[in-house]
Amino acid sequence: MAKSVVCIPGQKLCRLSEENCNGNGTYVRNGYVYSSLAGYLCTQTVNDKVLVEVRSAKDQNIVPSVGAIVTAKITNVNPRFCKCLIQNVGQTQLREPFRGMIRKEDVRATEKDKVEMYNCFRPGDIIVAKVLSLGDAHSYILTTAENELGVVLATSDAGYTMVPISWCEMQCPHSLMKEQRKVAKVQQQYIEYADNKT
Amino acid sequence: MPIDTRRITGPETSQTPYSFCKEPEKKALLDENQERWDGRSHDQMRPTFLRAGVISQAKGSAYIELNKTKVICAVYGPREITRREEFSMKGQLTCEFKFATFSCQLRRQHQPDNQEKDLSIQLLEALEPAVCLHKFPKAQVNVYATVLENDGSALAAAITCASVALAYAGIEMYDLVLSASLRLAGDIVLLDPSENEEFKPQMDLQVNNGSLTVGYMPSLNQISALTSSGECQLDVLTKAIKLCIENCQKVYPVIQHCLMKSKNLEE
Amino acid sequence: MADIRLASACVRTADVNPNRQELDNLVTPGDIITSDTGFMRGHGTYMEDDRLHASVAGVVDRVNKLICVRPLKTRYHGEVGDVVVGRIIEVGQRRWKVDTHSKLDSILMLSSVNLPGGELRRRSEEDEKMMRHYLKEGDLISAEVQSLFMDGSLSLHTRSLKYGKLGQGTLVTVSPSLVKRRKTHFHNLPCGATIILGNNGYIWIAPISGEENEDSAGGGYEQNLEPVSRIDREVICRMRNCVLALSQNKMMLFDTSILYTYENSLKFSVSFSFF
Amino acid sequence: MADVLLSDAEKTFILHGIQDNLREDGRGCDDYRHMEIETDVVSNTSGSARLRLANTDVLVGVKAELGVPEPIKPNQGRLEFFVDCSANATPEFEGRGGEVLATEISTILSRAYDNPNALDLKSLSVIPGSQCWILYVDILLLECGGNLFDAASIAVKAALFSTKIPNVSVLKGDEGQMELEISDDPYDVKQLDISSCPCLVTLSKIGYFHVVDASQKEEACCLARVIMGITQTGLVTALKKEGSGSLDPESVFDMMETGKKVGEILGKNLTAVLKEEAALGKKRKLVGFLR
Repeated sequence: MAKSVVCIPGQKLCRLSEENCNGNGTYVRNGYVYSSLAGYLCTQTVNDKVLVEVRSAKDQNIVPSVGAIVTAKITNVNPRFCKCLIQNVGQTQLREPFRGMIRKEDVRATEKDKVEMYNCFRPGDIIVAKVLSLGDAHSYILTTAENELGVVLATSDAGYTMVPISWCEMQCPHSLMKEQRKVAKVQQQYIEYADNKT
Repeated sequence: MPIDTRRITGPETSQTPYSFCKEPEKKALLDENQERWDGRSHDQMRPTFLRAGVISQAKGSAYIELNKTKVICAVYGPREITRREEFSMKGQLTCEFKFATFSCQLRRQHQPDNQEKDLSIQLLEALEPAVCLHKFPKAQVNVYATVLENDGSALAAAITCASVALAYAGIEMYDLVLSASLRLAGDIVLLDPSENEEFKPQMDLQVNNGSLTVGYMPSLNQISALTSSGECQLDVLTKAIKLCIENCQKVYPVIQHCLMKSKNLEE
Repeated sequence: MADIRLASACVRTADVNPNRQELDNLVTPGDIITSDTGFMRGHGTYMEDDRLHASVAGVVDRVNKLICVRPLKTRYHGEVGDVVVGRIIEVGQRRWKVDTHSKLDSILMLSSVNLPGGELRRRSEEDEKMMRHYLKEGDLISAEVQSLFMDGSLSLHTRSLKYGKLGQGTLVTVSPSLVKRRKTHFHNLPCGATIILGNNGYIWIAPISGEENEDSAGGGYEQNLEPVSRIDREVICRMRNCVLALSQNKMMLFDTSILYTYENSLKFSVSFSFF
Repeated sequence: MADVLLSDAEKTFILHGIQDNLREDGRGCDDYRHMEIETDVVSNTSGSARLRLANTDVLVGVKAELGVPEPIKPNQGRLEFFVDCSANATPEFEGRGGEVLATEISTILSRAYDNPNALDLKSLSVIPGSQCWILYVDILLLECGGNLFDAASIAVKAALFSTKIPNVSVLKGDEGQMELEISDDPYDVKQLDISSCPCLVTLSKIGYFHVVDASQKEEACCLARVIMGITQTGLVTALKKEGSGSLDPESVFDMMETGKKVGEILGKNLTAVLKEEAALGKKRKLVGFLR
């Protein structure tokens, strides 16, 4: 990172005007942009406007937010929903997991009423999902109702990592047993991540 | 620290030898030349040492030293709220203020006593207005402040220290919270009182005898903590609050500098 | 500014209450109401050894052959068609939980409310996600009891333009037995305030809204947060205190009684408070 | 605390009302709700008082017991405050539910009384260094209708006013040890001088203005408040900011000014009423808990 200005919370950065807008790590009060983080000042031009941001050098204090792509591990499956632990938000690994939940109707986009939870997820699976809402006091509500979302990593009964063979099936490379899953059409960025993890 | 109720805490009736002193040593507030015992002028703070990032496991931490008053502070989170609470779009901040058992002249108990509970609430209420709680819905941030050695003005030190630790942890905040305390005794105003200068209720009868601690957000110009004890006239107290604010503004650049330096060191 | 009195110097409400004739048919639990077997057992009574006993403390009510005991102080017993005022306490899946001062929380289904953009519309998933946007925890609504569930909890609906989210105003809580059942529970009183006398004892007093723009884009969910004028506010304050005064003296609440009290209170200053 | 839920529109209504200096129940910003007070309501105590502030109901009992003085204050008696949030007030207080609130009230009360002028503690000393009177001030919250701090402090002051401590004579025993003889004559008692006991005044900041004696609904709209201990002569014996919000220095000074003004009047009115009650003597009609 280039040598840049260090800011601390409460520091006045600039006047909010037509030419600029404020991004992460800042807040606006009385027409001025202030820093809300201890970190480095970053400016970049987006849509002809100068985006003022403050970035922390440390891993960020991310909590799952609506619309974020998260990586989670299934812990519990029952006919109506399954529970999971959110391990990552985007690329950032969380220090401590958050509880999440996928309801039966949020598993896939079509033929929602034919969904059998146990044929979509099993405990131990690693999934990629999107945060639908903040849910109740207990857990976030997630969805996998997109092609790119679903199971990315699953272990067969024989104990081997399975390979996807269709959007709803995975196969164990040793026993050649097929198991049903809601498989994600994995994008490159997530594969890289999964490799790091195992 | 979790409270262990099964812990055996020595005999209940043990007493400190100081209470058996024939005549408790009564030191006057000021020496014969109306100077403070440690040689400071009346409106002079003790030299302050502050460093952020002293506990590697914590998300953020800070250590402050005002001569013999030493406070260490750690910040954890944001993490999931484990206790069952009602749904809230706001995050939660928790604070624990603890005197180490050996930090004061009299030994303190492991379990938080009323004073510590009160100070915990005051620390929380001082920091809460500064933290952007809406940035981490459903999650909590825990702040633990431990006084290692108490030589007066421990709450003020803890507030400053905790706000630096929060900022260092990368928790979004509207502003830093700085704190100052002072002692009023008649016409005398002593800034940043040490243990023997602090207000103790059994002292001689006079008006305007008390102490005051103010938590202040310099950039927002807001008071986030205010606490006084003892008996004072209103205008004296008003003046004292202004003095505390002035002092917070005076320290602000120093704290700012310290935080910037520790941020740079991280690279 | 700070009015302190001795408890012994204060007039007790019991001393001035002239309404004592009802004491004759006051019963306590276990009292025998009648040993005549010709009567039917209603609410608040039970049959034992061919005799009708009271199961609650209250006033005996007889309608033809039916004997009921009307409790003095009670939670609200819902009846279909009642107008109630309630407070949203939880947003759930396709339903809101509403506090209506009844024994169990009442339910307002997403399908039982008017949504923006016309009355007849399928409830989409989008609406489900927007539920907290329409009504969130703490919001007040006026509604009608649609039906009773098996366990006695109420199902409400707001499928008429007169029901829905309430705006600025003040809520007063009284015993449900003090609200007289009438044809209408919505009143625009001539003194300059709207009052909703919920059958459940929740009474809503609000300024009279200027124009009825209910069918605007907000669909009744957008609220007018403009300051209420001081004159309106005084009327609301006074009416609130009148309702409380009536309730403290156990007088029935309906538009006329409130209006009479209001008119009689005009000779006092408004800043007299019970609660 | 027993919090109430309010909708945004209700909050706005309350907020604008305060701007107009006309609150929901018709009060102005500096007005207290009506208070009813009665002392000597519990016979087993040395002094007691019950205060109703609208629907806030507080009962205070003071028990005087002989004990050992604290080593650092050998020639003084002491006051101990204890607050009990009864589950009668709200089921939320059940078990340990009211503990935080109870600690808060007792801490601020002991702080307000924690100065040498509030109460003459030296007069509570019996034998310096070994025996003194300890006044256990127990505060029972029977009903919560907002503004518990002020209500508790007023009731405490009234209860201390009615406290009667039996006179004690110290006799030299046979072997040089001290013996205490406690008078059992109900009129051979000493009373406390409460003229400089503080009352708490809570100022709640709502919008750009502040109010005294906030009702429960108003408390729900308030993010920051200042609690002050004020004596009849206008001295500040305790000051504390409370709540999750912060305050502008200027508004803090405004609030303190109002607090002082209101607190002085409150203290004077209370003393006047208590003297009136004491003057009634035996003619006093006991009301107790029937109302």
